[in-house]
Amino acid sequence: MHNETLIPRIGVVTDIRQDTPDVKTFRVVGTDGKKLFEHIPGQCAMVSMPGVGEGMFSITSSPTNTEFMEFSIKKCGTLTSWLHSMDVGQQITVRGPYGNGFPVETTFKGKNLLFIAGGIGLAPLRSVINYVRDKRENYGSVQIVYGSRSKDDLVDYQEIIDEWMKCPDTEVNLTIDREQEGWDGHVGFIPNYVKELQPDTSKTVVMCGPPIMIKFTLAGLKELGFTDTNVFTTMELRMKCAIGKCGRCNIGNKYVCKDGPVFSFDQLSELPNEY
Amino acid sequence: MQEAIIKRAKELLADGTVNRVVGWKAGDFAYDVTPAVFTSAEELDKDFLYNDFCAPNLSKYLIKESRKEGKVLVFLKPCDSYSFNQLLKEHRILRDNVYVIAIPCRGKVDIGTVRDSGIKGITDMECDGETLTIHTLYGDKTMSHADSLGDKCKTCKTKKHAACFDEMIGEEGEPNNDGKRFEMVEKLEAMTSEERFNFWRNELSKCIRCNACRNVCPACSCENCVFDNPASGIQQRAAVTSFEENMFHLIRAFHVAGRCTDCGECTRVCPQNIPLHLLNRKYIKDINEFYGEYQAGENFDERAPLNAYTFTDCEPDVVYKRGGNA
Amino acid sequence: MYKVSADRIDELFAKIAAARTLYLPVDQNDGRAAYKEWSQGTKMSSQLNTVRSAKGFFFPQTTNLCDFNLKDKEIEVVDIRDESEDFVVFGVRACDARSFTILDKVFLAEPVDSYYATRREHGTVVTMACTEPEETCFCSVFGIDATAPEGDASCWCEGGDLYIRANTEKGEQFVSLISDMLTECDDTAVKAQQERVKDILSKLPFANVSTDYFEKNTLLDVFNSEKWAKLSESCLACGTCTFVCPTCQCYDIKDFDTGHGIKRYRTWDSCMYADFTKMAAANSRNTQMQRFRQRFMHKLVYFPDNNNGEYGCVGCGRCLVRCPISMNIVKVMKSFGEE
Amino acid sequence: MSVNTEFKPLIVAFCCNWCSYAGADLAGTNRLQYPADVKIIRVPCSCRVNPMFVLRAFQRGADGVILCGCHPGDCHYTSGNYFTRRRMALLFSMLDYMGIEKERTRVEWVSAAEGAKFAKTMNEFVETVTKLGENRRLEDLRCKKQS
Repeated sequence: MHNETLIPRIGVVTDIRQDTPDVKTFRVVGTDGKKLFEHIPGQCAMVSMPGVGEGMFSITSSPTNTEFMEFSIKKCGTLTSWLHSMDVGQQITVRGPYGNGFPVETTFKGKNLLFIAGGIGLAPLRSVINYVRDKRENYGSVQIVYGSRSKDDLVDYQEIIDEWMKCPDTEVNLTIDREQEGWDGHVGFIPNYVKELQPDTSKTVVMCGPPIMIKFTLAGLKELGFTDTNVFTTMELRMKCAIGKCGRCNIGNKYVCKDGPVFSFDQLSELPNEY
Repeated sequence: MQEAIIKRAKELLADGTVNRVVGWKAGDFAYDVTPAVFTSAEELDKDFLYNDFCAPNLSKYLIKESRKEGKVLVFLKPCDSYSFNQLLKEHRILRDNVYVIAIPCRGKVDIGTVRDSGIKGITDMECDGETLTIHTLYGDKTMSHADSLGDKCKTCKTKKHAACFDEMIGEEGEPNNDGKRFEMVEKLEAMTSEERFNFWRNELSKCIRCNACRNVCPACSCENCVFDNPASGIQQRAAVTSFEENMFHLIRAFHVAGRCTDCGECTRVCPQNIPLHLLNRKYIKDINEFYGEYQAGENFDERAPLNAYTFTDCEPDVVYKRGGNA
Repeated sequence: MYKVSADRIDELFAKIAAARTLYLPVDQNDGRAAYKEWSQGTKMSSQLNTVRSAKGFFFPQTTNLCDFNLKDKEIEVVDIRDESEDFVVFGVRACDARSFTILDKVFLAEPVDSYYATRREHGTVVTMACTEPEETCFCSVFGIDATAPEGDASCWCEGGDLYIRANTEKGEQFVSLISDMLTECDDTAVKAQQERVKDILSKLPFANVSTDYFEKNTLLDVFNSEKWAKLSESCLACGTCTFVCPTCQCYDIKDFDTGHGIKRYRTWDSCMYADFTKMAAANSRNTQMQRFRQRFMHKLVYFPDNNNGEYGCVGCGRCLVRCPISMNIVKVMKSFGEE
Repeated sequence: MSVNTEFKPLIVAFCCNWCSYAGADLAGTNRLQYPADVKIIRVPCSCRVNPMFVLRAFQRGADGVILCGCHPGDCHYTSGNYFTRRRMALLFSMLDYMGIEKERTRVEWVSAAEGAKFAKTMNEFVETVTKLGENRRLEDLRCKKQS
């Protein structure tokens, strides 16, 4: 009998971290206590609670983490609400890894990288950022621009200030949408902040966030002189099978689950604007 | 008839009474008529059709069309006019944005019926009064108009329009009281319980859950159907077990009970040829017997039977008391 | 090539059925054909095609994927797949036979869909050449020869004889099941029939529908065409075209709580449905125009783009016959071809 | 029809909060016997019972479904049970029409004071359904526990 990817494996939730009021990060291992499978940064997995639902989530931990996988999940629907209500020790099902992932070993190698993330959009980038940090010698400078609605909504805030900010040749620029007590950093929307920061156009950009942020930031980057080929993003559409067969996550002839989720904007420019 | 209809449509477009027309558009063959919106005299001349093959009921399209800019002209056959009236009653159509012309109907030819008679490769059909001439790849065939009708027309309830139109082209018809409408329901009622069960199992097991019956039904106008709503617990894509097959059709029929005008579109569109109207007609027949004669869509003010009651209604045990076969 | 007298067809079916489960098109009590299992007395339908396509043999309307047992915080995954039995589908038409190669390109692409693959391995497809095509047939547009159907073995009914030719190893095995009833023969009679039917095929109303537009224009040109709005305006958003289509392969995965466990199953799904792409946060195809466009873009543009120009339609004509509002792929193709 | 002595039907009884549920309570406090396989589901009013509830009870393994509400005229919400009366008459008639044994469904009006009637109704209904045997025609095989 063939191996069947649609039959999932069991994952055990070993740790749950409340990141923001509506984002939790779940640490998952196999029933044998080991990592379920290897992945490339930017790849995803189908996480499910039988009877509740199944959904595609980015694996937010870096492949360099050999012990476990992490998923940062925002509460917004039936499945995510259920996941948010569970306790440590709960078993869930996981299948994957799916998708192409970021070209960390090819296109990105040796490049200066600019990461731009908004809100929960940091989740898929975290795995790349940590991968790059662990293989620091392979990449040039790293700049991270991350914004959220408020200080409380900054995902992985502790990791950002404890680890990312202390990393060599790494610049972290945080911003929040509105003034807030206890925040002395930048205030304002990401598209404007990026323009203010005037990043060097030789950088390769990795961007993820809400559609409206992507739209305006991309326009801003183009104004600064960035080209579509150097800007990457990761997409999300409705998925069921995650293997390019069930027919719903396509943008034109590309399936986000299989051919994506990582696309450069020059790839996207050849596809219908239906996402 | 077609010329008169096109002429009037052009007049109403020209004088600005309406800015578009909902009608039937000619296809590649005589029978593949598509509902369409026409906005100009040229379009009407080119594609507008009204003949013995224009079966689709246009009333449901008005839910959307009447909410668009400007007034829309629609042509309603007698049975469509009941659907229209029922939708008006349920506040689903904005009456002020619709100009209704009642047109006569003598029963529509059903391509399924013609094909099921064994005629293959139909390239064209023409109906001259009572005889249908069918041109096929394998020679010409003929069939009587009466034999070529679909289920919905063979047992037509009325050729008289519900009172909802602005004007009428052609002659008003008469209600049909020949009693044939409930013949098949009575036949089923006379069967034993097991025979009925087997009858419906045979029919409903063919269902592919394409939702054509639901989506074409003028009474099924919910924004979000219970079968599409994940929160309902019964959202289905396909019936997995015989129970789910029964449930879908039983609940769908119940949801339109008292509102179904018996337009017969469900049966006409069913790709698997399931006589779905027999479920709706059972409700209609029961309502008539239990609570007095009622025709949905006929009367604008009357309360629907399931929104009303009397102190002296029959008890549910009428089902056992009236006897019948176990 | 072999032949057997058509008078002995019941005997032939009995022989096949003794070795394998045999399915064939049978007239139902409403006169329309559907695939049914053969048993003594079953007569093969003489109709051109079944209402539902033959895809259900390999991709059934519902498939159980796996079961879950839940206990406290623990989950047990139960693999319920079993080796299915060998079966023969007899009397498949050329269009449906081609649809299997199209479905193969989806389900047998890595990662292989084992549910489909298992059925495919166990199924033998025996096709039947068409002799009386319908006006809705347009398989020739996609390079399908209705007089020489593909499949593991092909059959022709001509002059009171049934001619059989094996095309694959599985077909040879099938022929060997019934070899003692067959006599070897030449293909003169079959050739004559093919000539005759090809003449009819060339005169079909849709024999010359052109796919040029989709070859000459880019994906974005077709996608952004203004024609979609008009074409889709009366679409009811039902799934009839999808479910009768032999190549539509989209599916949904759902869980059913039985009260003592969870059954995960998949069912046919339709891109015409409003909630097909609905997520908690958004819906990428919000209007019926987008959904309608998706279905035809998939068949006429996306699928060919990903599969060396092969179209995702086989011209069986089922959607032409069954669409409640008579909107179909031919009207779409013709509308684009008009430019 | 032979009586299966082993078979104990599962009965789902939808009882209105104001009359029938209190009636069931009274049957209990008066120690009136009725089979334990009658599972009572309390509803605010008998008209809360959607036809879907009845079907899903059958799907989930019920062999009979009974609705109990206030006597017509006594509805806590004035008219709820009048609507129930029409709906269930039509639903049961349709179930019968589809070949589902009509004896598997019933509506009874039981007031808060009618503990005895409640017990009697349940006993009769259980007896009727026992005679019919297991619900086969409206079962969902997935919900049957594999033994």
